[in-house]
Amino acid sequence: MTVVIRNTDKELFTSGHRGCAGCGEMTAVRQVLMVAGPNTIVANATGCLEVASTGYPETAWAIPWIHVAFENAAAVASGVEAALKKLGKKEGVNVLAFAGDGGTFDIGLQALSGMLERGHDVKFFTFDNEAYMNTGIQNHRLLPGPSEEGEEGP
Amino acid sequence: MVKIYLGAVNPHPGSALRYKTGTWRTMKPVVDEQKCIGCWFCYMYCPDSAIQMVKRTIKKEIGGQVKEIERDLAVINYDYCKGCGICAAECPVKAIEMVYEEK
Amino acid sequence: MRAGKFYNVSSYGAAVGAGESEQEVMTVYEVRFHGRGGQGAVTAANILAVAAFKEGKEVQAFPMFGVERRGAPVMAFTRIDDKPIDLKTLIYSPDFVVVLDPTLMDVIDVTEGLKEGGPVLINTTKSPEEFDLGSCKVYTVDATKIAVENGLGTPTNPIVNTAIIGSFAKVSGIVNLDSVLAAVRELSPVKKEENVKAAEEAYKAVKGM
Amino acid sequence: MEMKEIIRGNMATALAAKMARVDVVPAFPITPSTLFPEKISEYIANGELDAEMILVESEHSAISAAIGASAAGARVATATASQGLALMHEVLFIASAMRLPIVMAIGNRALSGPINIWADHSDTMAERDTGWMQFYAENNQEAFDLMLMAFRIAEDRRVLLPAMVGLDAFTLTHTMEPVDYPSQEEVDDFLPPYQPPYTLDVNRPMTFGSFATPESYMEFKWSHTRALEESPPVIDEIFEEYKKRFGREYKRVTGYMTEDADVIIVAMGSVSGTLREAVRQMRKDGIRVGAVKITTFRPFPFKEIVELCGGAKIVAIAERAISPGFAGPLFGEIAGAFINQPSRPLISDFIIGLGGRDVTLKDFREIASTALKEAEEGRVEPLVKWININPEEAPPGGE
Repeated sequence: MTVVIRNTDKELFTSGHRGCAGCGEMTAVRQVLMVAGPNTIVANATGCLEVASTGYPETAWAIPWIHVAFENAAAVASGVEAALKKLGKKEGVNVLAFAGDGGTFDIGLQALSGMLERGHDVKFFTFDNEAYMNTGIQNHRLLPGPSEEGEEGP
Repeated sequence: MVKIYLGAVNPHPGSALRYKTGTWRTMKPVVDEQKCIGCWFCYMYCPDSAIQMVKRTIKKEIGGQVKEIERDLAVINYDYCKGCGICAAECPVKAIEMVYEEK
Repeated sequence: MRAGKFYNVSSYGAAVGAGESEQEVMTVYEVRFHGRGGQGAVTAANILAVAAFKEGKEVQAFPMFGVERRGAPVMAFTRIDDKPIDLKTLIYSPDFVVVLDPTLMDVIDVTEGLKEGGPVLINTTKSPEEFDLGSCKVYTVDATKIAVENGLGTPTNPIVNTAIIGSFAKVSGIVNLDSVLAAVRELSPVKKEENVKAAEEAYKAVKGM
Repeated sequence: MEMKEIIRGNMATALAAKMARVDVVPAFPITPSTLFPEKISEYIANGELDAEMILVESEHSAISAAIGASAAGARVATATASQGLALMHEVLFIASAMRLPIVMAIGNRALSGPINIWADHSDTMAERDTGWMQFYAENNQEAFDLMLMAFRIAEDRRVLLPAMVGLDAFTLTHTMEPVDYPSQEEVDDFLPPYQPPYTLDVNRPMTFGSFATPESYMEFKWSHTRALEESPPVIDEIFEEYKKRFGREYKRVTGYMTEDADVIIVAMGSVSGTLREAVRQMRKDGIRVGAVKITTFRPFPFKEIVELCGGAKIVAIAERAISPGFAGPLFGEIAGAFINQPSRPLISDFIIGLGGRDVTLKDFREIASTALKEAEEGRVEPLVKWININPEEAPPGGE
């Protein structure tokens, strides 16, 4: 006799998302949410993760999740955290922000700097795959040297 | 017809489950139940949450005696498995094999 | 020109042409303040507005919307009327001009647009006779001395607005001293009583009456 | 119990936000709106307001944080102007598409270049297609009232859209005027706490800001657009309730001496009062002129404009913005309002007061006389006339 102890429908980041087969970012998100647990709100930057996980009318997120734009995940998370504090709902709730390396260090650096300086209780996760993956593997500022432009993205 | 919610909110958490990504696959992982030691590595690494862990009872010879012991087993959910092969690569006892499947 | 009696001309001279609409009694009274950034010309305009408001008048006070920094010539305006003020234009032909810093008079024509024979109140040690401003009626007060004596600002940077607005009440008769003093008390962030005293002293010290 | 104080326009909007008991204010300073966040932080420091202020590092982050806070269920207000509003541009669409009732005071100011800090409507006109409601105040009293009503309208379940309240740079933001305001109890009675339909709640997880493919994007856009289209009766209802409670009347568009007018001048914002004074003066000279003030630019009052202006020989639009290569943006809307009418007045466009150039009674006289001449000739040529500029000093094209 077998007993199912962990089923796919208990995941906080579920199956059925449209990430590439073998995508490391999806594994990372799953693992972060395993630790963070269900009392978690995620602010997500524009990128592969957002595109692949929330194509309407489906969503792979089983926790509250918000996406606004590419460069502002840190600012959106700041607003969420401040509102929870004011409304007395912050206790026991994690506010996380997810972004790629572009959404963190290039276009997203300013918002991140502000969020860190203000000292919000937000945990910011960067998935560093060393390129702009969503648009087709272009160069970005964290690369140690110049790279060749990739082919056109989807 | 698409049901439209106010503010483009999607109030159905985890509704991606109705999108079966198993059709994306060209090779599928097959778990050798005899070899699987229930270590959960494949479960942790699967990008698609497509591995279920189940409990089972197996008979095993320990110190000359056959005993019934509990051991976890990885079961692939082929509805969602995209066939990326990470589970097979990460399995420490090579209990998962990637095989071509005819659709 | 005393309390309740306002100029009987359009104050929008630049816009309509003075005297064009004589048949209508315009009740609006417009004041222009000249100062240097940091002297408190804007606050003077505000104090006057608050004082007139206390007497039941409709008011509007605004700075000349510039980007001037401390020391630069600045202007501020107050508009007072018996009826709601619709106008949102700048003031081109004031009924009264207040000069917070006499050195400005070498730089700009403070009487520009001032109605014929209109009053000019100047913060100076000089007497009115020492100024030649054509047909304009000149009044003077040593507001700097009064401000310094009352410890307002610093000797190098005295804040003269509360003093000179006391003199304005005396010369114009548009607002009562009591309303001015109440407004000064309300708008002074610090040294309220010193500011009130300065306004009272300047009310009495004005020359040219 | 009504109270009255002499305050600047920025203070009027900050006071309204305080009395609305805003929960979160993310803000970044910009002339001429800086006094708004200053007053809010003062209210918080004094204990007069219990709110979270987020001192963001840009306007882009201000509106982004506003979205996060609003989605989490907070009542949110902020303020900006000009370049700050332009920097928010991409995010403004998202706030409205997410149907978040954020209220934002705008110190209407010219856009660079050259850089200029004075009154001009180019900043909000450039955001007309973002799906926000837009209200324009004529004076500080209107700035207070519209700001307060904006929360109530924005949060109405039949609307649920963000709103901008425009007040002209300096002419209102920095001008002291008497403002009547109700007691806190009266405001609380008028504006109950915000009850969001959906929030970021761990007990009821939802996804905000989904990725929409061609299969659903158009339906979302349609739904959002309908919310704006169907908001006018709700706005009218709330304006009416406000009048009953506080005695001040608001209309989406207001006519003045329009009934028998040959020429009607249409304007928005702080020049509206000067325009009324000009109309009174011109009437004394026997010129049959009327005025129309637009308070809600979005949703645009097409029907009401036609009703008010339909009888005139010519409609002269006096606007503080220009869409280079076309005309003023207001011209397009008003021409659109009349396009399917069986008979319609001539429509003539005048550009006034860009970058804070003072708009005087004389300017309105010139507009009226030019328009009347056009009506007499039966043609509007050229379509766009710039008022009170010196063309010799502004050569078109290269040197």
